[in-house]
Amino acid sequence: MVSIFITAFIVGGLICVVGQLLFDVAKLTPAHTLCILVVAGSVLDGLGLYEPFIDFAGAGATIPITSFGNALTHGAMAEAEKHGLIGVVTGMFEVTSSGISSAILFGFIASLIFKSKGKVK
Amino acid sequence: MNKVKSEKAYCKEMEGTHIWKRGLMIFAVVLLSGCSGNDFRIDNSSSEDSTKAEEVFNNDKRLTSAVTVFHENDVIAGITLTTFSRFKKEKIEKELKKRLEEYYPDKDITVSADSKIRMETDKLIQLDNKKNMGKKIDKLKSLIKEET
Amino acid sequence: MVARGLLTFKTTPSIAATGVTAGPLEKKSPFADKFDKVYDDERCGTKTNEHAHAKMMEDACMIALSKVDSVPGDADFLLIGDLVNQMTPSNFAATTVGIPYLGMFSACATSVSSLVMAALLTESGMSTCAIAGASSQHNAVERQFRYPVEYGSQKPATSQWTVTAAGVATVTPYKKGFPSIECATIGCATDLGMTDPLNMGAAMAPAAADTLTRHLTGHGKDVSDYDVIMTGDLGKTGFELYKTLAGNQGFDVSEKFRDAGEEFYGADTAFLSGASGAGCSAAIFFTEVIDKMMAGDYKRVLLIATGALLSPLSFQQGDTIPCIAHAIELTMK
Amino acid sequence: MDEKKYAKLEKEVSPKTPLMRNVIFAFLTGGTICLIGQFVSMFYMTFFDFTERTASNPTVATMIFFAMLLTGFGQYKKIAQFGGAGSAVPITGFGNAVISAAIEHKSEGYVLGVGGNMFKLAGSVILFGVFSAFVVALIKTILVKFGVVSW
Repeated sequence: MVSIFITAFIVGGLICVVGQLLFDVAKLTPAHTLCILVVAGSVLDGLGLYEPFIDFAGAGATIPITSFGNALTHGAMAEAEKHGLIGVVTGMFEVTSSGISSAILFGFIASLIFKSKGKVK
Repeated sequence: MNKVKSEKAYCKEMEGTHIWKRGLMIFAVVLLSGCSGNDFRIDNSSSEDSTKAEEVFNNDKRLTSAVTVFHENDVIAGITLTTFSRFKKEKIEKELKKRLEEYYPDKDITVSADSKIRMETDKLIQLDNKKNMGKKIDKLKSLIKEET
Repeated sequence: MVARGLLTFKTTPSIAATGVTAGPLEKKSPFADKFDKVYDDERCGTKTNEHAHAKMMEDACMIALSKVDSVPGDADFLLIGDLVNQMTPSNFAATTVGIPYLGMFSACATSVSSLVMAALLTESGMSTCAIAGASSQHNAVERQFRYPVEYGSQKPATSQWTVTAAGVATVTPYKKGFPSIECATIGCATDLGMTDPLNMGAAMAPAAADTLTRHLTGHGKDVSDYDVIMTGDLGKTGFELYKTLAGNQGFDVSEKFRDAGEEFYGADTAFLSGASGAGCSAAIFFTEVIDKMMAGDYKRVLLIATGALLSPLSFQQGDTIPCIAHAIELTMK
Repeated sequence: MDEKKYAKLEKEVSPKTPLMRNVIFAFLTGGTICLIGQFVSMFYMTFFDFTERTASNPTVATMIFFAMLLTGFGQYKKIAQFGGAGSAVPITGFGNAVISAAIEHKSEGYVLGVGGNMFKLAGSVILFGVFSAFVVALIKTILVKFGVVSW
């Protein structure tokens, strides 16, 4: 139960290292890097590898953006399992991600209360 | 001047991360000593003999702890796994359930490696009032079903 | 005679006054006490960054006019520009001050291009008092060219910080005791295939080196004729590259070269490669350089403002960054 | 001077990317954010009826709430300059992209500004997340139909 904190730290850190290498070595923009990671999460879930990964690392696997692709794919596949090919399409619309909805909600709240500041430190 | 100043601030920032990290580690260690260790317990308020279950859990090296509750027709076990066995969490859960079902064919058996379930079974064991146990076990079972 | 962008001013128009305003962060600049007005609020008391941008420009114009005891009604031309969408901040500033207005755009080289234009109008006898200058506002420009201000992205050591500043000069026919404009060189747009918008200095350096060479050979001058040769906003990386390129042309780059972008924020490493933006060259040229000329420290200077002619669209479509550099030579007679 | 020669010179003069430093700081920053996430998730498991799997939803929402505070008070970009991908890859970075765009475009009003531009940066992540989920689920469904793999 406790080792999960250590694995969360290490696995989460390592996923970020992959992102940093895509930034610095592959010279990708942040947007490109995040898209690649999301697609990677989605593919890993298709192979059935992402869920065991969450069991192993907890938040280390659910907090990085890769889990976003995993959540969407997981939802779509769950629907597909129930309703076949049609389920893939309907599943796409049924899947909700707390990441998107909370980002929208908090983004709007932030726009109500904050102003941007051009401070360097 | 400015350069020196910013470098100092930078070092401070670095130091900050280390303290933060170390603090978390210490907290983790405290937690570790608090709630794990080789901890295999069984609470039996049914008529069934629970020694077989004890054997199954005690002899499995992939488990670090197991809390099992026998109540009326239900058997619910909250287990914790060694770090790398967590990869095969679902498989281990299924396997243990199957083995228990062999010993207790007429019982409704639930095995979960989820730490929430482990926490709750721990609470169940310490419960003095056994009246609400059935309800609580049903609730746990519904929680586990939510997972998918 | 084919001029090829080389201009000589026989009447040597003068810079009779300057006005420079800057944002709160620019208090960190070692030149901060030379600025005429420094705001405590980055939005200068207005609602939006763009209004603040316009306000800074207006105030700079009013200061530059008041120093020659004039009001906007006395001025003949307003030649200003900035980097934001269709130069709306300058347009709004022009609406408020009400001087006949020509919008100028040479990206960060606008400070010099507008000064050249003002000198030409004065030389032709059509203008007795022209206001020329440029401005930039960090938040407005960052948001236009890069990311939202609060977006967290790791900037490389080559990236520059857009300054919040506006600088204008009042150009009049020759006036004794003031720096006068002797000659100028209009740059050629240069593109050496740089594509990184976070390394603009490297993109602009060849343009600066090209204009420097053309100015010196075209006007028959040498580096030793000047007290200082100052570039606009190359930043640390771009300045190094520019010195290397100029050195390859056989110029002595050891002493007289300075760069406004590199010096703007002093040695503060938080600003990475240094400052950039149309206001950067304008603010330093119209304070540090003009002040030193008035004090007699500098007799002859060459100012080369550099600009990266990119738009958010062009670099997202994968285009290279064409750059421009204009040079102007000021003397103290 | 031609483009190739200049590109070579530019590489020599421009400061090198400190790869080791960036990787280490990304690891520490990203790890710390995930560790905080783990604590938040433990909190939800201990005090509410969430299991490990279901706790991830409220955890993600809470982390984005933290990102909102850090972004609003101008701290997130400092963490990003320090930690690089360590702050961009966790869901807080996604939150930061949405929230910073929302704050920035407030000046154009809530409908055209905030509403229209909120996903200016993060939209691509949603697009590719949804599209790849569709493709992966489709492929898997077809494979299952043909009996190549099972669910």
